[in-house]
Amino acid sequence: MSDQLELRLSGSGGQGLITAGIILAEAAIRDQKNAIQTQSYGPEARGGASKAEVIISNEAIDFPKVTIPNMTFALTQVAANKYISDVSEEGTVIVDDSIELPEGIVAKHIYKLPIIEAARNDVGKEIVANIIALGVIVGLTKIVTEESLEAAIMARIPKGTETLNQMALQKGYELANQSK
Amino acid sequence: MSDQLELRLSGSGGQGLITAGIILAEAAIRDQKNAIQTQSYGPEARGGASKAEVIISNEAIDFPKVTIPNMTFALTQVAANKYISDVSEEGTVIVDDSIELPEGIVAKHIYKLPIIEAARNDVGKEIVANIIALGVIVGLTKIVTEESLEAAIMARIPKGTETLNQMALQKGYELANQSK
Amino acid sequence: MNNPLVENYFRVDKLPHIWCPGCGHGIIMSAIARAIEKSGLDKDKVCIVSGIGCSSRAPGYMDFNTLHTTHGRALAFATGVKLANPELEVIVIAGDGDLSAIGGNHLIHAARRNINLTTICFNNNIYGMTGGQYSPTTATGDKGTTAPYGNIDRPFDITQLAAGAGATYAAKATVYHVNQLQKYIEAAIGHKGFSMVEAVSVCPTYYGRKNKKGSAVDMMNWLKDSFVDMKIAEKMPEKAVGKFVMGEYVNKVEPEYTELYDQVIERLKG
Amino acid sequence: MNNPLVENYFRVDKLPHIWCPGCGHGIIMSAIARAIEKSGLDKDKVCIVSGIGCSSRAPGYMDFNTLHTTHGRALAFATGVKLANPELEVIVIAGDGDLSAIGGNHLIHAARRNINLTTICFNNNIYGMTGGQYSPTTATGDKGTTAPYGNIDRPFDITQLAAGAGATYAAKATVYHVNQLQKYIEAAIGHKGFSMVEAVSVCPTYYGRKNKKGSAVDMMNWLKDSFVDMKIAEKMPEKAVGKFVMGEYVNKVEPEYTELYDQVIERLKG
Amino acid sequence: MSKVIKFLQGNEACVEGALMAGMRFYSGYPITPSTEIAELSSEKLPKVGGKFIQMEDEIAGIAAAIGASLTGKKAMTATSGPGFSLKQENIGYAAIAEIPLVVVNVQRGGPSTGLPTSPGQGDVMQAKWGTHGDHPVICLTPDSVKETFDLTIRAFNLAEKYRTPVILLTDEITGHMREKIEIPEVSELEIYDRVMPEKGADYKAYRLDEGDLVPKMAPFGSGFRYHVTGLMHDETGFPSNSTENADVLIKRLMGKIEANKEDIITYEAYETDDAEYLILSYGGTARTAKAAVKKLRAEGIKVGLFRLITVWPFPEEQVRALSEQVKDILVAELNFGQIKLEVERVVKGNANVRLCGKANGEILTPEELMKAFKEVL
Amino acid sequence: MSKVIKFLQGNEACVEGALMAGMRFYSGYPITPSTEIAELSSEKLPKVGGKFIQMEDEIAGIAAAIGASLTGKKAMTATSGPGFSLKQENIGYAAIAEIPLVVVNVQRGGPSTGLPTSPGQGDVMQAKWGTHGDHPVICLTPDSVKETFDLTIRAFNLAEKYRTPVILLTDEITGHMREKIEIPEVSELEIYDRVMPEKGADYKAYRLDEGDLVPKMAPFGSGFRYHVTGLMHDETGFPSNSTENADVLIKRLMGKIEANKEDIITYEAYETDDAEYLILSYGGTARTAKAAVKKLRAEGIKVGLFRLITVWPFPEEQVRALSEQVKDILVAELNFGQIKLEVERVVKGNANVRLCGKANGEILTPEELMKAFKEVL
Amino acid sequence: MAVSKDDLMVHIKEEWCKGCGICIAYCPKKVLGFNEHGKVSMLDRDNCIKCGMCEMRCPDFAIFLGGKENV
Amino acid sequence: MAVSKDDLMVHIKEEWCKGCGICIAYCPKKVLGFNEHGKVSMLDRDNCIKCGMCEMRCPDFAIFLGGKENV
Ligand SMILES: Cc1ncc(C[n+]2csc(CCOP(=O)(O)OP(=O)(O)O)c2C)c(N)n1
Ligand SMILES: Cc1ncc(C[n+]2csc(CCOP(=O)(O)OP(=O)(O)O)c2C)c(N)n1
Ligand code: SF4
Ligand code: SF4
Ligand code: SF4
Ligand code: SF4
Ligand code: SF4
Ligand code: SF4
Ligand SMILES: [Mg+2]
Ligand SMILES: [Mg+2]
Repeated sequence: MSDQLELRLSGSGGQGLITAGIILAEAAIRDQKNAIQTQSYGPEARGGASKAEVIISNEAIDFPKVTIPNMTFALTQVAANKYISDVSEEGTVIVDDSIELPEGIVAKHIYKLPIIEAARNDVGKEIVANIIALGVIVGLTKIVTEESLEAAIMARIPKGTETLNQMALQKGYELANQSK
Repeated sequence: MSDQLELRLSGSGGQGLITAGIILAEAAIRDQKNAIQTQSYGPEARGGASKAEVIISNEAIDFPKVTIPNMTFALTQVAANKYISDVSEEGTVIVDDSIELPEGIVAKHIYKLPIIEAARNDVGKEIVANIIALGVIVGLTKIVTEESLEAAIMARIPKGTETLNQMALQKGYELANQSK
Repeated sequence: MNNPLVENYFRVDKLPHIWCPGCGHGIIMSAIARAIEKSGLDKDKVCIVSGIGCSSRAPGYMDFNTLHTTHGRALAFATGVKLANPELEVIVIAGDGDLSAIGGNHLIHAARRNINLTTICFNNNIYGMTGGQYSPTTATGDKGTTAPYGNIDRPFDITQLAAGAGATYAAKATVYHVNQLQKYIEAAIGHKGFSMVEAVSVCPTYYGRKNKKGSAVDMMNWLKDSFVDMKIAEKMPEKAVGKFVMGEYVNKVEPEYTELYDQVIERLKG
Repeated sequence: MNNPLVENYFRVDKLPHIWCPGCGHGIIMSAIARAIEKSGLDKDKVCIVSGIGCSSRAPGYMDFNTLHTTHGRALAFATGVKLANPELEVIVIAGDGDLSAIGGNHLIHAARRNINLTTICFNNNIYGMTGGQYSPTTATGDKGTTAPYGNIDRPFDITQLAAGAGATYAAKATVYHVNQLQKYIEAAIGHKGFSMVEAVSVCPTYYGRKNKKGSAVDMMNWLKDSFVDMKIAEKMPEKAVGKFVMGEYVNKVEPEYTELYDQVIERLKG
Repeated sequence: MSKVIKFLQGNEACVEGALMAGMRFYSGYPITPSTEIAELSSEKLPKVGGKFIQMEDEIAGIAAAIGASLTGKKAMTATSGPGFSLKQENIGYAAIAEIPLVVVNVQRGGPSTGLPTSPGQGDVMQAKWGTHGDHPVICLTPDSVKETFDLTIRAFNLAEKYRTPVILLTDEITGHMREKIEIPEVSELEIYDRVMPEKGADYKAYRLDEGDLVPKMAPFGSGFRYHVTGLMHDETGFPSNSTENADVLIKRLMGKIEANKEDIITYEAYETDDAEYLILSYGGTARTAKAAVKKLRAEGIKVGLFRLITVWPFPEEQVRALSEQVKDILVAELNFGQIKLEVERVVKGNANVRLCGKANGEILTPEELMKAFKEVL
Repeated sequence: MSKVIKFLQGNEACVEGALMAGMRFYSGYPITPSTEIAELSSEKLPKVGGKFIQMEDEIAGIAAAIGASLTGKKAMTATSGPGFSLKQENIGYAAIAEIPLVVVNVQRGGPSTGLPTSPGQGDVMQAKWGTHGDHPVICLTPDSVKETFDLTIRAFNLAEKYRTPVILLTDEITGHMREKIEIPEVSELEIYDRVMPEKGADYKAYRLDEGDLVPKMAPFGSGFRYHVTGLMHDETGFPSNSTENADVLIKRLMGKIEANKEDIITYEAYETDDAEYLILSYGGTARTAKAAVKKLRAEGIKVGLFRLITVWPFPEEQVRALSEQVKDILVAELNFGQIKLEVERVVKGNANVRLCGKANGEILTPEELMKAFKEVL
Repeated sequence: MAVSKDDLMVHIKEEWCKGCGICIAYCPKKVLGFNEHGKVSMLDRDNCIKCGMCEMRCPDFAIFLGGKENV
Repeated sequence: MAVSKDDLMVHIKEEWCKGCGICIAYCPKKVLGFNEHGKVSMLDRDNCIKCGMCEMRCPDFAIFLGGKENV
């Protein structure tokens, strides 16, 4: 993976993937990198699949949108069908293991990981799937330091949910390590 | 007088000078001439002095406004102070005889005629001063034919006022003839 | 299979609609369709006009002559449609923002003219489409994304406002009280002159979340408990204390605008 | 010499004003000045805002902070002035067209917010400035240059409209009943919250001529005969038959917008 | 069939023309100096079974006219600067939804309330750019009462032919002055009526059938139930977020004007054949220019007049061609230099472009123009 | 005094900048994609004793802001295309009455409701010409979150300095994307505060005192009672029908911008020194352009980027100078060619001017731009 | 500073009078009339009761009650 | 053409159901419930009184009373 990460996170409306994108970008900034985060608005935002994109780079980022992502991530089938296929051939695809991969995906790495299940069963709250996702992504790419990621998470989450999110993050790292 | 008449009629709001301008222009059109009529709108229209301008010509009239009138006409002092002075040196000034001419007016002909008085006393209605004015102007300039003028007047005035306006018109011709 | 109502009056290929789960707007749209069916109108002669907003998406789903205009202007467009062709039954669909914020002037003037338009206000007390800003019907103290410390505006009672401006038919019901709602819409369609039905809706996504009102069902329960029928309120005022009153606020006959205009035309012919 | 009132409250170099002989607007302007005098306001702290129209020329003559805005928008500008500096006593002058046609929306929203503005509507039932088109207050059947066959619109009762939209003070009087007019304006200035006084005016030039209403005096006589005081109308309804009612339609106290906003600011400090 | 000769104001001629063109609906809000258009429409429309309505403001004025047009009626609204600004949002609506409509702007002195009873030509760029987003524009401007009559008819024809709002820009002078005008018989006029789909046709509201310039337009109520929106839409008329559809639509909207420029553009080239200098003008000001050109010609100066009749689309090729012939182009307009900018653009440096303009409520006189002209000699 | 680093949306940065510039009043009406500006203002203003009000529509939104500005408060309103169209009449009012004001337009796809959640740059000509009549215009456009912050401050400064509405044009991309931004201390910033007359001064609201760029502006309530109008007025502020006064006023209004172009105009010239080709762009699209220029340079092509930061007044001299140096100018913008027209105008045929534009809701990619660029090679 | 009616009298500012006749019509004592220029004039000062209604209804500030000394 | 209740039954269009639970909450007979996908399902057809309230209140046209033969 080049040191420029072009990541697309996707899922359904309420799964917190935009927040995840922001946290990742903020972690990158804590690491003195550049980062930019965009998302698609539009009527789809209501109900259907939603996506957030993050670019992290050591250089100045001119063009702000991800065109050929080197990493795509999906938490739902609908999102996977729509948003993961255009990953670069050298890139990585990560999906929840409930998802059937659309046909014809070419990518260097493809991971199917039990993210939602882990959120539900291991951590106990489906809502933290996005934080598990961050653990997975950073565990696999080391695109940001663990300290920065943790600090960025702690700065964004509601008071009182620190332990929960810590657990989720660790779970994400775990899933990443297991699949390396 | 060249055969292009550039006339400015002025007076106070209700004196019907705009109607007079229109009638004169319509008479010219009956004579197969060209004519154009303009007036100044603006807050002055309410209360203060008002003016109507008419250009009558055998040629096409390009520029629609009177710049240096070859005839100016005023029924009130206020109007006279404002609107008659820029008459051309070769031109004609006609004012009601109640008016004191502003200083420094240079014009070939200057007529002070008892128009309002004639309207009030001879015809019996001050409101027809504008028709007397038309008689005076046409009587002096022959810019339109008497037939056309009469027809144009008849086409514009309220039904039932024909005789009154006839009288006024004749009075105007009379005043013109007397002052030639 | 589909509901025959849907087959008859909707553009089935555009469904399911885009509204959020539990959004009250769907309930109102369905009540309108049933009211049109009951009124026995010819589809080709019905024109549905809306502005912009979540509510204003409705015409796109409905199989009539449909006109999605600019924000707030539905009634002004509709006035042109109706006056130009009084044969058309013109129904206007508008959100509370669309109708009473940016479109407030057109509402009071259409009402004043008593032009034969039927307006259904989808009142969810919020700007849904733009993400939850307070609207002219948001209750004082409630929150919106632009009222983070609680709204200090006083809300309009849209039905009152329309009545005050001259609507000859004005009624209010909620998406919980859907039978009445449909009945009023039917009456409004049948009414000659300007009519408005305020359909109190729910927006669980923005209004609900911002104001911790719970699920769509919780919000419907709140409607159930907070509104009382005008007739009951009149007979037993004690039952109406602290509640909103629904019912027919006005229902009267006065000369209708397009008819008066036609009379002018007739007179000029004669 | 001049009237001391004129010396104190007017821009004498701008007088005499441009209004037509017998135009009622001058009577209203003078009543406003007297009401301001009675209220003992500091001239530097009074801001008079108008839109566009014959009526809207008034601020140009009056020696305060004066703001002549765009047609219909006076209340919207005034809302900004008042909220930005609640110390200012903001008085809005607007014609019937300015306030209830193009400006109708701002009227109902200012009233709804109960923001402490005092609005004086110069209602001559016509668009004077543009030469006599019918306005939203022109009586049905009356003529205007755009209603050559008689107006088919129904008129607004502007006082009712403001009251219906939430004005906490709304009163009506005529230029004939100038004592009451002045009293209501004084009360409106003193009132905290949105207040409106509808000053029924006369436009002999356009409304009068078009509708053969005679001279300014004839029109004043008509006002005298056609309006009855609310108190009399209540006591002796038979005297009010076929007449317009003038008086204080609403006068109540409710929380005022700029004060509520200041409370929010205070709360956030604490 | 003798011709009727009348002595009319420009505003009156506009209404006469509109009625002959088939106007059956007028909605608007009064404003000086356009008000006579509303007044005369209110008087004449009901006599021919048409409808007039005075709306609560200019926004409602254009909105109602669009609504009426959708029912198959030819519709018009008229205003002046402040009202024209207010109408902008819905002009864009009519453009994207392809609703035929005539919008008259009798220009006065701007900006804002400006000089309400004085002439100006300060809205000519606004006529092209006033609403947000790219959109098709047709804008015509007459120089006389007679041409006001003619161009009003043409405005209706173009509106119907290209399914688009057409802006007729006049000004206080042209609107209020009275001139002789010969009113032709309707039968002598070319009147373009809206192309409607055949009954029972498989109708898509925004689909081009073969040979169509624009999609056929079914009146509401005629049995074709379709959807109209100001959102980007596909050929069925329904909103679409697809960038491909948006591309097709916006290109078609812009393209229908671009491709038919020859049909739309009219102008007057007066004494330009041998011209070494050019005065370019339009609207009422072009009369000053013509007077000046005549006087300058009389002095032996080879100057010609190019008068825009269609302002938008701009007669780009024609002006460029002339710019290769002349040394200097003096643009005469009642503003601070608006069309001057467009002329500068199209001449690509071929000729010197100068302005004789003012924006103080007065019209240009031939003398002023001649003086400005002579500065280059 | 360590700097605060934040990760903000463009719309958020706008509010942060506004507050630092001294904004104390916001009035507006929500519209995608500008709404966050209102939302954040509603949250932050009361915390600093400022006022936020959601008005009944966009017209009222700008009207209230003008009213507030007259009391001495720095005021802002934000919107997008449809609302920008509605605000036009009162933008002209602020221009003629010389009321400092910042109007933000976060552009989306037009015309009309268009593509409400997609970016566009179709309002850039409207920013200059949207209101009727000649009027002064300042318009700035940022290409990043940080520059949104900076230009919002600059917009307030210019508004106050030149007593005029300043338009900040951003777009859906810049408004909604999040980037790193270093928030400086207020003390590091240049903040321009309104010049007020001295107490007791012999004050005429529209008289230029010696050394003034613009007339001093007394807040309503400060003891200077004067008159403000949208009519043409004389130096006392009172309406005047005199053509001389109108002339003086309109020339001063236009002139204060023209004469201070150097102060107002900013731009970025990137790799232009040895450039044989130029890409000209602005706003979010300029980032695409910069990426393309970098790639093209990497291929050895001598291409530079001229990025407009001030759109209006247009950096005419700068672009013309470059046009003498390069063979070809490719204008990259998210519309059908708006600034392209202005470039054509100013280069006077010196260079070939081409467009790489689209108006379908997508942004331009570096690849598309490179492809378009290479057509000229 | 209350002013006694005795110190007051009706003043006319003829230049500003537009001759609408309103003050004349509603003067309770009918002491006002037109002069030959169509402007208001005081016909019977003695019977004027200084009620101020003329001032209140004059649209043009052309008639008012003012201090005697200022005449 | 009046249809007898006997010929009617509740139909569910599962693809359109968004699982809001409104029909379930207000079914007077409480015969409706969620299925494992969070969509509505008929739990107790026999006790359904065919009152149609589910249809009237469903925002999504996902549940309605229709003719039996069409199932
Ligand atoms: C002129 C204009 N201003 C603002 C908007 C943005 N906008 C679209 S819908 C809307 C309000 C929607 O609220 P409402 O009318 O109550 O409908 P809801 O979405 O709640 O059903 C707004 C502010 C717009 N499209 N056009
Ligand atoms: C946007 C706009 N539309 C229309 C006008 C024209 N106009 C000026 S004043 C006016 C109406 C005046 O009527 P009203 O408000 O009743 O005041 P009046 O003159 O009767 O006192 C109109 C239509 C304008 N100046 N601006
Ligand atoms: S946002 Fe609210 S109003 Fe809009 S569809 Fe969702 S629930 Fe309904
Ligand atoms: S036109 Fe009417 S309202 Fe205007 S000044 Fe004259 S009388 Fe008054
Ligand atoms: S003060 Fe009274 S009595 Fe005297 S003139 Fe005036 S109105 Fe008549
Ligand atoms: S009311 Fe005033 S203007 Fe009218 S006649 Fe009397 S003094 Fe003159
Ligand atoms: S028809 Fe009535 S009883 Fe049967 S499921 Fe629906 S709501 Fe329940
Ligand atoms: S009401 Fe409709 S959408 Fe909601 S659960 Fe029932 S069937 Fe599903
Ligand atoms: Mg709503
Ligand atoms: Mg009026």
